[in-house]
Amino acid sequence: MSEGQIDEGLRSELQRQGVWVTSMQELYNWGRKNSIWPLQFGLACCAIEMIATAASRYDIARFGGEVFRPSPRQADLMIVAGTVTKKMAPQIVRLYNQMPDPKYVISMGACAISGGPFKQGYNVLKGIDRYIPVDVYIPGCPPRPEALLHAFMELQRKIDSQKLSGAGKAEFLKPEQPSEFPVPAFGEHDLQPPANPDVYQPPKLERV
Amino acid sequence: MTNNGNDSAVATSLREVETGHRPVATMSSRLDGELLEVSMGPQHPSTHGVFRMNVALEGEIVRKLKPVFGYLHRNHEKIGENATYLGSMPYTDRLDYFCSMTNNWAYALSVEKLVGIEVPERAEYLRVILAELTRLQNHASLLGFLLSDMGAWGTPLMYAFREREKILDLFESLSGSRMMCDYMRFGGCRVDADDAWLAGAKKIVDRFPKFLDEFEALILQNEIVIARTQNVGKLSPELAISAGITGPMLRACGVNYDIRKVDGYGIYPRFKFRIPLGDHGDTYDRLMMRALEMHESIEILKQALAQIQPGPVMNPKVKIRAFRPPIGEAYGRIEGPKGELGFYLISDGGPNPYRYRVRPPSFINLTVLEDLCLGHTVADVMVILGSIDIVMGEVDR
Amino acid sequence: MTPNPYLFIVIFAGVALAFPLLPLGLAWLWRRFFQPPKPGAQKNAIYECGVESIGEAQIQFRSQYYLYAIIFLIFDVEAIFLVPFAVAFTGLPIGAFIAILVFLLLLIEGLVWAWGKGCLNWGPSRTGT
Amino acid sequence: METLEQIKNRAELAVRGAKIDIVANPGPSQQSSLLLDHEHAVGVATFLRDHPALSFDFCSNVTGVDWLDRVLKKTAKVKQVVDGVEKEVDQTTEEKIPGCLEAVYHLYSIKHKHGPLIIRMRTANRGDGARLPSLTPIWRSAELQEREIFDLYGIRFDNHPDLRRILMWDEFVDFPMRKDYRDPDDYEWEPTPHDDVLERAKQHYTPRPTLDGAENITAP
Repeated sequence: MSEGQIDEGLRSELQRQGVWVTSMQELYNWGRKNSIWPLQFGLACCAIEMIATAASRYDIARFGGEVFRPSPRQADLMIVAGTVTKKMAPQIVRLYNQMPDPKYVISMGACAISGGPFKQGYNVLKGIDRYIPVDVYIPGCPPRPEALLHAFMELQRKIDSQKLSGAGKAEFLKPEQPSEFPVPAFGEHDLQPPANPDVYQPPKLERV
Repeated sequence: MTNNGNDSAVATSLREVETGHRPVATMSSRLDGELLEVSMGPQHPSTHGVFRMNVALEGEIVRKLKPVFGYLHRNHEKIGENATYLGSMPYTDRLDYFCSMTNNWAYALSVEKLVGIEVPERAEYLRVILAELTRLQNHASLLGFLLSDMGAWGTPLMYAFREREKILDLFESLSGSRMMCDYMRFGGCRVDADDAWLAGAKKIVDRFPKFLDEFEALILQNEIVIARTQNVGKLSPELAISAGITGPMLRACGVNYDIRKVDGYGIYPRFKFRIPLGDHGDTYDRLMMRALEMHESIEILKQALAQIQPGPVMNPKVKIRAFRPPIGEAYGRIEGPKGELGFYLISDGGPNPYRYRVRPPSFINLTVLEDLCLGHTVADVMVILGSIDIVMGEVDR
Repeated sequence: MTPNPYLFIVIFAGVALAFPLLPLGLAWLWRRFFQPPKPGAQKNAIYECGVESIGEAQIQFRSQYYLYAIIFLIFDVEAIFLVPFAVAFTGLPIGAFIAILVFLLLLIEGLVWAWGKGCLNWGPSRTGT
Repeated sequence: METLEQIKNRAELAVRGAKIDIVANPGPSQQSSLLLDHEHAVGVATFLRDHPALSFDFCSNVTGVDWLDRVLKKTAKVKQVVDGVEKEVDQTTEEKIPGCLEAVYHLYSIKHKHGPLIIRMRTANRGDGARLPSLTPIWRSAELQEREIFDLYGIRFDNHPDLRRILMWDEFVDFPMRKDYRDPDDYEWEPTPHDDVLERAKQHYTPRPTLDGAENITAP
């Protein structure tokens, strides 16, 4: 039983006598998980599916995520919905930097994951995880609203498992985690640098 | 914070572009004050996607407005030239991602003109039905977005998207995907619509006027809407024609030019429908154009659903595998919900087009954005942009 | 023993002070124990729709707004003067009523003049190009 | 709408010295076009717009086309004396056709509602001579589209009100829509690299270590 974990047996025993036990970390994660404020930020077709998810039929409000904040200062989830072009990449990284710290990124749609159908485009960035760390990927072009809701639940599970202290504590709480990621500059032929080395490590493959 | 001039961010600031080297402050040194330069940038709640405007404001009045494009330039034409003719069909869904059916039809029409293919009767009827359904859901969504630009955050959008979901169900049951239908082929359609689908479409079309009346009662007589849109962003017919404006925005200035009537492509001449025309060319007229065109689309749908006969859906003579058009070029165009959507193809006899060009209506309708916005307040700029109805996938291609 | 009449003011001031300070204190404790502050140049830069903000914000803006603010200030202060009158209105003789009327009419006359001069129109300035 | 020849003759009459020739369109769409020369292009365009019978007041589509340098091989039957014997020999002549950049305008008339008239202008060469007169003063709709042609093809339009890059960022130097454009080596891990992506990917993959003879075992 790692430090800070409540013994389940004891908890259910107490619950039978009407005593509820929780810990600071569970309360903190429970509060954050059920009220994620996404950044109002649509790039392309996936943004329309995101709006359809926020509309009445698929209703993201059931998961507490319907408050779309236009300004990054008040948002704590960035849904990169659509094709990330090289002209837009510096803006996305700057927005990600300007978000307050417990922040998460959902990379929605094949374009945001790896360039998708527009991979051969000269102005298309092959995936946003070249510059910023991504928490949940949703494949699909565009992914159905149910897929976005599934990603939302996946993110909530991830938030739930984040620790407040101790060795495995959450990334954003560690002092050495960089507070911001370098914004790429516009070069003559391509973005300078084409990828952020400490975020994007493609698997090493031997191939002739 | 010192003025760090033109940083690595995108367009040069307005001062260099507009006034050459004269700093703006001395230009209006009277009591009026300097111009504040604001970028209503790529990430903005109501620019319908990643569209940026460099606005020079005097207080709240717009003095200069330079649109900046290219944030969603996905190189659609370069990929089109490296892919086969049929390979580009799914890419046309992602051009104007609200109206994938009309994009498919425009591309199929221009390839059919390039090669000279006949389209069977039932396929033509299905194309008209699907195009008008697309127009309905596009105009409904536009009214919803325009209202939320005006400040009615979300509520009208919920009404509009509720109707849009019903129409998307029809598309999904027919073509397999809600938004990216990839349904039409050169010389017909991919799959036939069975009677259950047609009955479902008829039910939706019969119930649509009730929603339309409710929606119009909600917004069109609303005095806030009238106050915010009447004689805001007036466009004169001469400037509209010269600037190549097409679609509801052109007809709002009173110019009678609808490609369904002018070219008479497909089987539109068989249907009786009217073309609504505005007379002031301001934002309220553009709003009314969309509402009235929805009524006309319902008329067309009723007639088409009544007249459709069983028959083949695909022209058998068209090869799918080794499809090589003869050498030549062709420009085909249709009346999309946003304006004249055209495809210009040059073929050199090979499997993929030598030149693949999309004529994007919303990109060219933005030519007059600065002329409409000068002298208005910042809040009106958003309403004017909303009434032009742009979709960034088509603007930046 | 009836409580001292001013006791409720003390409680009121205490609560009014504690109410904002409590969350601020909690935030400070959180910052010290759990989350180290990590300011950054990009993070603290001005947010302008994802683009580095060009141009300067503190510029010489139109004089219309300054006049607007002054007029608002005048009528705000006027409201403060009306409050004691409104509270004790029933017990006052006719003279006080006349006095407050003169006070009101003077200010309304100022408002009419300002409105006539066009200080209140927020829209496009007539003098502007 | 009158036929292309009539329009050509009218235009040549109206604009002194305009050299217009017809570019035939072999395809079934029968949309042939007029090729204008640089000096008189603006004059002819103004004539097409202002003439009451034509009145092409709506310039719908403006686009660029990139024609590469082509080498045309022609084989001709030539009589040649081969070691004293008169014989028919087919001789292949190589004819180099210099490439050019082209701007194509599709004109419509909203007044008379008649169909597309296509006019084209070709640049001298694909290098620094890529200059064309801009038709924006005549049709305002050409403004953004000519900027896009400049951005993607590199045709500089003279007296265009505001010729800047429109789709790519300002610091971008080359013209991506040209046929000979090589996009940057955007190395990325591709599970199944093929043809040119494979060559470029090879520079980034570490070479395969020499195996202990296992590589020549073939499937049974």
